Amino acid sequence: MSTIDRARLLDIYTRTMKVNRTDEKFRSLLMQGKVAVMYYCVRGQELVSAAAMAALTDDDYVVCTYRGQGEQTAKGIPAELWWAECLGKVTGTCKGKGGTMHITYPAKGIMVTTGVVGSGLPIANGLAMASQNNGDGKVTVVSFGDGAANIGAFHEAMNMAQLYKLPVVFLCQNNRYGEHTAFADHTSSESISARASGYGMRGVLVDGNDVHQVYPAMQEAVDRARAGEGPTLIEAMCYRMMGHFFGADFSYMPPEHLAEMQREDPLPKLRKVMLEHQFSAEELDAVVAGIDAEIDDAVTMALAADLPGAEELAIDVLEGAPA
Amino acid sequence: MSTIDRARLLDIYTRTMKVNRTDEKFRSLLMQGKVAVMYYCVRGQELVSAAAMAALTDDDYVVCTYRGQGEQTAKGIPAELWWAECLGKVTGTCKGKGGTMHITYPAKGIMVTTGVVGSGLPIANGLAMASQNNGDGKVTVVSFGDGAANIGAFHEAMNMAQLYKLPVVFLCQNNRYGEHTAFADHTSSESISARASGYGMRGVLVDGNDVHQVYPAMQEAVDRARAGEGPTLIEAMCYRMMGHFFGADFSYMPPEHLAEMQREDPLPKLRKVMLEHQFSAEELDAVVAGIDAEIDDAVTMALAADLPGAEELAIDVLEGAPA
Amino acid sequence: MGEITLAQALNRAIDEAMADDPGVFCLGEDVAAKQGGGVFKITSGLSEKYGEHRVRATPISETAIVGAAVGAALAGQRPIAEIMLMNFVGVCMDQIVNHAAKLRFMSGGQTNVPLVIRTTTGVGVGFGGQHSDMLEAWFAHVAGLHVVTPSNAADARGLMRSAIECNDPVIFIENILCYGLKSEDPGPGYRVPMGKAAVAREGSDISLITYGRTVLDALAVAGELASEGISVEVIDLRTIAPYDEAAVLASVRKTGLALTLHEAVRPFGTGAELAATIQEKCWDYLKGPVRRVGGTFSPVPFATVLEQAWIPTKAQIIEQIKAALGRS
Amino acid sequence: MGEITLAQALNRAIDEAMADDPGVFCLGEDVAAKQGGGVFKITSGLSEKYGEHRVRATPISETAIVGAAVGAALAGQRPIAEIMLMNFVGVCMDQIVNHAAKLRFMSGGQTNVPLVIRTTTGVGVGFGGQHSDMLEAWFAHVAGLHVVTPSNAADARGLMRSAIECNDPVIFIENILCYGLKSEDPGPGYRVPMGKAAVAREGSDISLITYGRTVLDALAVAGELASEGISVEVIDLRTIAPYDEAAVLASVRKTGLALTLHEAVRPFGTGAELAATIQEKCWDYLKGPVRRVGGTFSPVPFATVLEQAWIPTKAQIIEQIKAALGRS
Ligand SMILES: Cc1ncc(C[n+]2csc(CCOP(=O)(O)OP(=O)(O)O)c2C)c(N)n1
Ligand SMILES: Cc1ncc(C[n+]2csc(CCOP(=O)(O)OP(=O)(O)O)c2C)c(N)n1
Ligand SMILES: [Mg+2]
Ligand SMILES: [Mg+2]
Repeated sequence: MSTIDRARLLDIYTRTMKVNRTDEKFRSLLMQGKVAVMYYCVRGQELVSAAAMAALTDDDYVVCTYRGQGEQTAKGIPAELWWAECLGKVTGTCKGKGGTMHITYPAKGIMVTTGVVGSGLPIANGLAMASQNNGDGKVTVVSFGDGAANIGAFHEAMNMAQLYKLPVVFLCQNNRYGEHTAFADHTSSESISARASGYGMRGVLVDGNDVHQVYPAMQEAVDRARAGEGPTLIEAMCYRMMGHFFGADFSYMPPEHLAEMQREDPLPKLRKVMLEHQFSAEELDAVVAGIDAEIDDAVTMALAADLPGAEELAIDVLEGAPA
Repeated sequence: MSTIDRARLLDIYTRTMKVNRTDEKFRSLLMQGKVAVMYYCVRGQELVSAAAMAALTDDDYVVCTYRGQGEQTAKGIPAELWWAECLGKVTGTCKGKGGTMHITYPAKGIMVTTGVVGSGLPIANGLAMASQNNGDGKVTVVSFGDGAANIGAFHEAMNMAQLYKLPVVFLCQNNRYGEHTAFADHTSSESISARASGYGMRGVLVDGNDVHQVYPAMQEAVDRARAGEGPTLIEAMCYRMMGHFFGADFSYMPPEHLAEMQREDPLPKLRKVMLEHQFSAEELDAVVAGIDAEIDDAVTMALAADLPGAEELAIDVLEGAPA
Repeated sequence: MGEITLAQALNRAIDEAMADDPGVFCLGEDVAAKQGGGVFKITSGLSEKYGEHRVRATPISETAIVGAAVGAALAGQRPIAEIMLMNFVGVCMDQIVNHAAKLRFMSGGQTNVPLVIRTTTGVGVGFGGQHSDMLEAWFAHVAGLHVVTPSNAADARGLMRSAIECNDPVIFIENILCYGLKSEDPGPGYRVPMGKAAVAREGSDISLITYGRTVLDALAVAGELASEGISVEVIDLRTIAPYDEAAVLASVRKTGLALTLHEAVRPFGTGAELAATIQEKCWDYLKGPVRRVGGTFSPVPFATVLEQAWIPTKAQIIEQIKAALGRS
Repeated sequence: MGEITLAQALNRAIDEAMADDPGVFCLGEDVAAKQGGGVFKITSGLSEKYGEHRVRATPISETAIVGAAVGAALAGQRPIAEIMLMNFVGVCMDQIVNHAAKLRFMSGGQTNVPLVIRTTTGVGVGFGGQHSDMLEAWFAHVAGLHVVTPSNAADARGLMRSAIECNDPVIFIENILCYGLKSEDPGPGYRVPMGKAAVAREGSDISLITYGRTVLDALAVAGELASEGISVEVIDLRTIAPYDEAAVLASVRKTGLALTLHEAVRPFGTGAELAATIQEKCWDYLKGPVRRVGGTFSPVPFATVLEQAWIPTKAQIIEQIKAALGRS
């Protein structure tokens, strides 16, 4: 088993819990009817995002999806900007114009959040191509789902990335479902990572609920990319413990699958690892308490913030002032 | 080495030479300026098409590309209809409206000839899906190039075909170039057939210049498809001995590659096989002479045939008479 | 028969067509029973009834979905392919435009593509920039396609049957916000012919030409203005392309004024074609220029307040009508 | 400076931009030296000069090509992506429309996409149904894009420089039949501003508004009709969207009549938007309806005789002008 130093473990734990507490908060606000927006829950996938982002610097690029809260939070978008965006406020990262499916925050490398399945992969290649052209040493990580691995964009991007040896990491969060369709009903191969060899690419399969698998795999892929050794496809197996989006039908989930995901929940597992590494329960709880306080502040600010004015419709369509 | 019975060998030889003589004739007409149309030469790939089509019945479906003369001729489109179409005559298969890149002839199962790289594969799945739904026992073969294996449609079609176990054969004619770009400069993997495993599909790599490899592989794939055992990806290695289309630049071809393709020319190889199988030179020459006579007649008829009238622009756009 | 929602109307029309013709089948993401019958439940109950071969849940592979539908249609079947949201046509326009629309012509009539592509969209759901576009103008600009959209449940039922029976490809556009609209059920076997507009409300002062969800706005506005003595004729195109030019021209020749209305962005939208044709063919009848109302020329914004500002409003429609009538 | 062809003009403009700005790079199928410098040779000589990293020959993967260009543009580079023929946008509209066009807006202005997508097309080459379409109307209907097309070599040189310097995505449409057109070389550093039309020929009786290859037809017709005493003003839009409305309206206000002309099919084409806007904004100046000439509403046929019949002819243009002037 790999060793992750304690500082890094705490870092990953903190990021993981930020993602989780943000998710819990969002669901509670939605449940109470305090907000009414599209939100794609990340319960069950927190660790994958957190450990992956922990392997990056602030300058590295990330492309994610509608289910990108994990990457966005773990990469460090300030909570108040993130919440304001999700609530459609002018103080949000995108002035309320992007919303939950289109969070962007270049200051922390969150370059694109796309709502179109698979479309992030070719764009990630482009970010990586710019880094290769520039020699700026950045690595690009693109996160996507198992369902996305069946769309053409995935294929084209994999081939091109390997051909040019781009500094990019393809992070497939295989939560075993694409919307309502189970993995075996949408994918003809046994795994997504098995496809890597068809591109001459390195493919790695990890248990996304095990920090000792996700983080080292990610770190190695990032190191290789940065060293000019080309792309890696990482498939992190995980579970989507909620419906496709908040409020969506979940009735199609087989009971065995539900039981399985409860057993494999990454959060108790991570807590166990932390305790094994001599973090005390009090320490860990304090981390969470701090996060909760931060989130509460951010939500309070976001709720109180101004809405964008109608003039925003004409701004940012093309450069320059509207006619 | 597989054994192919003499009757089948003669059949394949005849189809091969039909393809070749049609190609030679087309180039000679173009060279002399007797016709001036886009034509994608098939010199070097005749055997692949011929052997593949020999494994099908008249009712089986074929989807091919702009470089589809081989499949079209070998599947049995009557020469006079084919030539008339290529010359833009109203007596052509498509009344001159489709042309060289869009030959269709359902009577012999040529369902689509597409000019868009890779687009034939998903359509082939649909034909095969209809057969699966109907239980009509037909098999669909789709022919495409090495370059086409890098476009999204390839990937989506492969996954879907395997998922549904469709009766389809994916025939990649790997002529080592996609337009002006060499295989290694457009594909990151060592072969196209290696990608099959990423879809849980059977993948087969054959020397497209060896009848003893192409025909049995094709026959087996067709048999399996017909038996409900699902799709196969066959990669037939071959050479494109001419420019991308008639008159196109060919200067980028490395001299070693040119030498290699001369050495591997499928026609002398096939003739050798025929002679080994006790066909006499006279017999073989007589086959070719018969083909030439048929082609000459067809060309004469096509040259003399009528052009379509302008009213054709309004016909076949939608069903029914134009308003 | 009682009332049905537009969603139910679609479901019943597909159900009947599948019962009548074994060549009709559905394919798309999440459409079968195992997936809960589709994200918007339009195909709910059908795989149970007709089997998984006739209601195929697919991978997220729109090119493969439409391509497979094209191929099956070429082989004589009548596939109904679902593209979950309209923006995703961006990944499969090639199959629709270069193939489905052209194969009849390019084959000289030897083949045809009896295919329905169902898709939905809508502004006002909070889906943001990549899930809300109305792209009907793209399809209308392509020879070889029919483009239809219902504004009520009865039409949905009748148009869907006609679309499935059409021997050419039909882009069938649904609006998420309309799924719950109720009509008296026109019953099994009901058909609304392709290419025929409906006079949704008769009037004499101005022709308001629209389709889909904005028919509701048009009718509401017509009702409001009636009390001010303004008589608005509302034309529901139902088929956007090729549209019922005769019905449009007849209405405008009667009223002498026209306003086009759609949710899609105004520039280069379908309203432009209508306006251009009307002014050309009704020149001598027109009392003033044809006016157009459409969505704001920007991506659809996320924030509700912006999204609502983006949508063509009743106030805008009223303003244009009054301006046309010189009553502003 | 001597004459240059339109193809050379593009090559020189790109060459200069690459020399001036290390962030400019090209990608597309067959574009590098090893492939002979591109199928139409527009990028010929550039990889030799700037290296293969800046002139990347790609796989046949249009989604990956445009996607990579979008990503590189987000990172501050200025990619010039080539889509070999316009019909192939069918496989990558998603990247263009859902991403390139929208990312500035959806990010609230935090990012932008300074990207040029070069593509070519043209009717009259015998390429048939899947290689000849003119789809500019699709792009014009999308907020967040510029759409330009040159009708002569000098404009090609100047427009390409401006497109590369533009901080938003530009769809740069070339016409295969125009690559050989010659102009006096306007020299290095020449710019034609985006969004500005040109009066290609002054006239007083009717405004003929067009762009791209049909500017040549328009000028030829104007020349012919001059001898019959008809004075045609030819407007070359150069930028199709957002177009120079002021220039169009000024011309029509002067002449009182307008005809739009493009190769793209007429229904729901760009001419519709022009006609709709002109009749709305020049109502009091118009002596008759705005007329439109466009390609036949069918797929482009293969047979030369049909293809020529498909293309808008000079005879049709003349007929429409005379009809407008009551001289038919
Ligand atoms: C091209 C495209 N097709 C369909 C959709 C609708 N859709 C949104 S999310 C989704 C499921 C994606 O599954 P997966 O890639 O596994 O990601 P997950 O949601 O599980 O994180 C679908 C079908 C889409 N957004 N884009
Ligand atoms: C989507 C698409 N992109 C680009 C082209 C232009 N094009 C036509 S043929 C071709 C090369 C195809 O190579 P390959 O698949 O190997 O087939 P081959 O021509 O060698 O038979 C290209 C790039 C096209 N027709 N369609
Ligand atoms: Mg998933
Ligand atoms: Mg090839």
